[in-house]
Amino acid sequence: MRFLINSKRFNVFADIIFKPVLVLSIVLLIVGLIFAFFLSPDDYQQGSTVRIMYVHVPSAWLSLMTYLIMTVYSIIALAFRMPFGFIVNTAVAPIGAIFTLVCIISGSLWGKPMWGTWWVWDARLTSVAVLFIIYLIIIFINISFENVRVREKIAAIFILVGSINLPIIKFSVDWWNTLHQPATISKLSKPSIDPSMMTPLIIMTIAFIFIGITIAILRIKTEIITRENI
Amino acid sequence: MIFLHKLLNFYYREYKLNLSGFQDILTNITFFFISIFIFIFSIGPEKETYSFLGVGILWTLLLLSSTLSLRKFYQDDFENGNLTLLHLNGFSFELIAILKTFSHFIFVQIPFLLSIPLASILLNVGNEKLYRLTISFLLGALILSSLGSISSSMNLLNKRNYLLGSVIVMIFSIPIIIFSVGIININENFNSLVGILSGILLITFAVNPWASGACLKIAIQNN
Amino acid sequence: MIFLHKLLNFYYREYKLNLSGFQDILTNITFFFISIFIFIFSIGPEKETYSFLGVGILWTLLLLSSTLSLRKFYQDDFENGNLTLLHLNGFSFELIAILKTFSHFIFVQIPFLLSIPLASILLNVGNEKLYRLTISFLLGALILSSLGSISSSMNLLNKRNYLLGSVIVMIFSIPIIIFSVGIININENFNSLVGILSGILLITFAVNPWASGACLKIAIQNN
Amino acid sequence: MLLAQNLTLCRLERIIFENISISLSSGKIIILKGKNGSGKTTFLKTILNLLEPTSGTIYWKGKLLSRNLYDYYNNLTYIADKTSSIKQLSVYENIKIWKKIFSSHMNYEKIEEILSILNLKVFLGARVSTLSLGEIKKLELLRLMIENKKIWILDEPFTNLDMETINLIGQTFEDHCKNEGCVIFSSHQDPLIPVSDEVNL
Amino acid sequence: MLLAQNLTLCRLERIIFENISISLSSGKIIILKGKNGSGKTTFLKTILNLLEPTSGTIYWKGKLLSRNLYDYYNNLTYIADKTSSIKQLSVYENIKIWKKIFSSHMNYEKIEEILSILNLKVFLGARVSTLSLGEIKKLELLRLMIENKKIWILDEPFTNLDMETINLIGQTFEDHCKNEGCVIFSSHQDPLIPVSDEVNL
Ligand code: HEM
Ligand SMILES: Nc1ncnc2c1ncn2[C@@H]1O[C@H](COP(=O)(O)OP(=O)(O)OP(=O)(O)O)[C@@H](O)[C@H]1O
Ligand SMILES: Nc1ncnc2c1ncn2[C@@H]1O[C@H](COP(=O)(O)OP(=O)(O)OP(=O)(O)O)[C@@H](O)[C@H]1O
Ligand SMILES: [Mg+2]
Ligand SMILES: [Mg+2]
Repeated sequence: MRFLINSKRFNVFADIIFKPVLVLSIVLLIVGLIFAFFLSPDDYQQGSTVRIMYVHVPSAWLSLMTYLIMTVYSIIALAFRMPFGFIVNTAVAPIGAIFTLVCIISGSLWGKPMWGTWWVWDARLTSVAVLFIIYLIIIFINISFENVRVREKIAAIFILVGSINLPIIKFSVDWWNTLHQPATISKLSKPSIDPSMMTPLIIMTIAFIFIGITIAILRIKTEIITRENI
Repeated sequence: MIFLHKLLNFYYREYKLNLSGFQDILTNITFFFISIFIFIFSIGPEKETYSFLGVGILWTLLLLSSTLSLRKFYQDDFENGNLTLLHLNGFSFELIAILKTFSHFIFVQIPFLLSIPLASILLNVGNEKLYRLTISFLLGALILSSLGSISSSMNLLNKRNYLLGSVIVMIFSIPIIIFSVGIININENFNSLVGILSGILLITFAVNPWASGACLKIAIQNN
Repeated sequence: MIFLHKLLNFYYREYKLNLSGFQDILTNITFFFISIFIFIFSIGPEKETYSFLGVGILWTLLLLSSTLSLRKFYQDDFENGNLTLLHLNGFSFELIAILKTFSHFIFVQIPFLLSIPLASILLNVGNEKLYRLTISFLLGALILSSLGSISSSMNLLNKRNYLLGSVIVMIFSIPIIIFSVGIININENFNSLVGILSGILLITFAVNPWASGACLKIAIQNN
Repeated sequence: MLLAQNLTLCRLERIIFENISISLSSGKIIILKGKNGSGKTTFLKTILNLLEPTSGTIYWKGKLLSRNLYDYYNNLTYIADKTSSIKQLSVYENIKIWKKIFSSHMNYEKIEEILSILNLKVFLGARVSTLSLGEIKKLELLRLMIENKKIWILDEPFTNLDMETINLIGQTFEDHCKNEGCVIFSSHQDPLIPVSDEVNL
Repeated sequence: MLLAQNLTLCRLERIIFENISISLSSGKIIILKGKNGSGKTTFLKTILNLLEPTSGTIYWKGKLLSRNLYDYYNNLTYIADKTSSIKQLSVYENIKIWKKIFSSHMNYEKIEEILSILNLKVFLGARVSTLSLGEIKKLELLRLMIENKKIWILDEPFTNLDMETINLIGQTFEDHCKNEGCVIFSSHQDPLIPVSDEVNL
């Protein structure tokens, strides 16, 4: 598992797995889309808009997961002085931002038919919007500071402080009585969720994960190279 | 042709000074959205209020953002001698004032204007209002830029008290804001608002090169 | 004793830099009130709304106005070499950070705090709320000054994107604003608010000298 | 071409300089000498029409300067005592801005050549604020070449420069004079380069 | 007192200076010579502990500099290449601030005396930004007197000054050395004043 914390090992490992991962992500995405659009039923309540879920939920999960990864790497990098953590953070932030953006956009598209409005200021939506802005700030920090050594530390500390937002997002629906998703949540949490909806959701989630990994590998490798040249 | 060329070159310079790339525009826009967030967090999330408050919040932010950037208007170029340099290269003070005003509009106000559609979704400002809001903002932002030019060139004469300029801008913009917000919310008389705003705009446009130019000239003499 | 003397001298300098007279304090306060007026005008004259919205508006203005002054925090002293001068005269970077933070509090925030009673009359904030508002502002303003110190010392390392510092401060102040406004309006749990705010204050106080000091040091090295 | 007659300037009731006349024509290098505070910078600003003289007149090509300002400005380069390059941008970006603002036709090969003579080529991508003071001054003097005008008006061009660069610049002045140009500059030291005329303030 | 051994400093992989040693003891005037960009300013900042040398060590009174920093800073005055007076305040206000910050015991009569030697007394109430560059530099050098420390570290103290003032300052350096003080300064020209040691960068 050394490849997770060491850039040389990572490079070796990444070269091995890159092609399979790329292929897998394409295949899974196609399969998932086919399932989502053709092989899953309309919801009896929501009609065909329920299909937005197959984009919305995976991207939401991944936006959180990406941030979690960044938090872990920040701790590793700061506490154990492992610069690879900074590299991962720099590389992965835009990916997380894009997932968050996809989550917000798909959520809004879903919200218009469901709630009759694009946006409301309930706890979950607001905290996700804050997450998006935090991602943006991390990216700005990475772009606009000149001194690499300084900026990666600033970014890592910022990530750590910003991670307070994660539990807020995750549990906002439980803690506060919010508009977000009363219907589907109870539906999904039923032990007997309709497998015809569960399967595409899972496939899409795995596809999203693999897409994320593909981009991450590319970005981490370029980041390693640019740092070697400084 | 040569004149046009000169203008383009001026704006190339302004672009380099104001934005080191797309990320700066994004930071600007982010700043606006966070400000909106702050309002929402501090005022509370009741959505019905916003369809009414939204217009006011957006106006206040427009005002604050143009005040925020007033210091950069002429100050930097004045202090490092670039204003003199431009003048010696055939840009009269009046022309500099006009160009700088538009540059403020383009590089400070436009990013804000661009984010209005999205902001009005967030603030639940309805579609009909959005149209009127945009038009009046376009005019209002130009007015604010002209006022900003006048007051920040005045600030060059007055080395200590940099806030004075901002205060002048704000005092002058109070009537404009009252008019605009009122009429946009009331849903009537929109054409008369456009008329009034255009009138004010024309006046400030006429006064600006003359007033700012004079201030710039005196400032350079006394430096 | 010598140390105290040194502190007093530092603040003499800050005083000279920030306010060369009473007139500047006045300008500062005017600025604040004009913002409030603009708010009132832009939202409309419904009095009942304000007694509830007032707290939020005041908090937002406090935040925005302290963001407004962030650029002046270290920038000028850094650029003309006075930061180095102070350091070479026995002010460690950490000490400079602490002193500057308080100086921001004294010369930028205090004028606002002084004007709160009047502002709360304008905004129809009740008397009982006023007391709680003032206490929480005192703490909140100190927190904002510390955050401002951190982010504007960070901005010295970042030559281009000057808004980034403000954006960072604003993001961090969101939770503070939510807590404060919420609890002040709800009328309960005021002691717990004071507790939370004091906790945050202590944390930022502990982090500030360390973080700002490191940034100042690196900034001077790279200059 | 440029003729200043009996210029006097008072500031806050204080006479800064009195009855100074100069005549600048092509091929001439004039040095303006004087102690600190004797009014060199003020004088240069006066003949640039940035300040109004209390008395005296300035002519450009036989006409009153203020009547012929546009043509005059088209023909001169002014290098002030403070440098005007923008500190937060890179050397290259500054040069590009200058090229645009001054509508210069000089191509980049030529500029790079000059930069390498001035030992500045390695700094093309560096932010100006990381250069040494002398390097910033040299960059500023590059404007003489980029603008490529006839009259050079320089305020203390040699501060912060080492002897090698000063000689190089003296050389440049002479070349410029051979090409029908003319130079007026101020200095509080002995002229370190050959000049044709000396005005004492 | 101050001993720097084999200092080397690299910046962005570029060696700015290499293996420079100096030893500063009371009564010495050291000049640091070098062309533009040879690293004079950087060297001075290094011995001020503002920059960390890539290799080499600095001792102050026999101890490692970083161990004894407070005492060191208590004994030195640094005049940078850029002036540090606050432009929007008056000369008098600046002096007052300096007096306070440096806890100086020099009384105002003495200061006015020095100011009148420097021809600055009439400007006591003037805003610094209206002074000429040379006058601003002279004002800056006044700090040597106000701070009244043992070690003077000066970065290009003579730029913008006329010969008269330069000689005056040379005289001041010598007086200072007679009083057990010592001076190190940088310059890209020949030393215009007598020095006891020369370091070439
Ligand atoms: C812009 C608006 C929206 C945003 C920012 C948003 C955000 C999120 C986030 C962050 C999650 C993941 C939470 C977790 O992992 O516990 C999530 C899950 C979910 N969202 Fe949304 N959402 C939005 C709109 C909607 C709408 C309109 C619906 C449907 C009516 C919806 C339905 C769901 C469902 C079903 C889940 C999965 C719940 C779970 O398994 O925990 N969302 N959303
Ligand atoms: N912050 C920095 N980052 C990178 N390079 C720098 C930085 N500061 C200075 N340099 C480079 O270091 C070299 C030495 O600079 P320094 O200012 O010490 O020169 P100097 O001898 O004082 O020159 P001058 O006589 O022109 O003042 C220069 O080439 C400069 O470009
Ligand atoms: N804006 C101003 N207002 C009032 N007095 C001024 C102003 N600018 C300059 N002066 C005064 O005019 C005198 C001449 O200044 P000037 O800058 O021309 O001197 P200089 O010959 O260039 O000196 P140096 O060699 O130091 O550059 C100085 O005594 C200065 O104090
Ligand atoms: Mg001068
Ligand atoms: Mg130097």
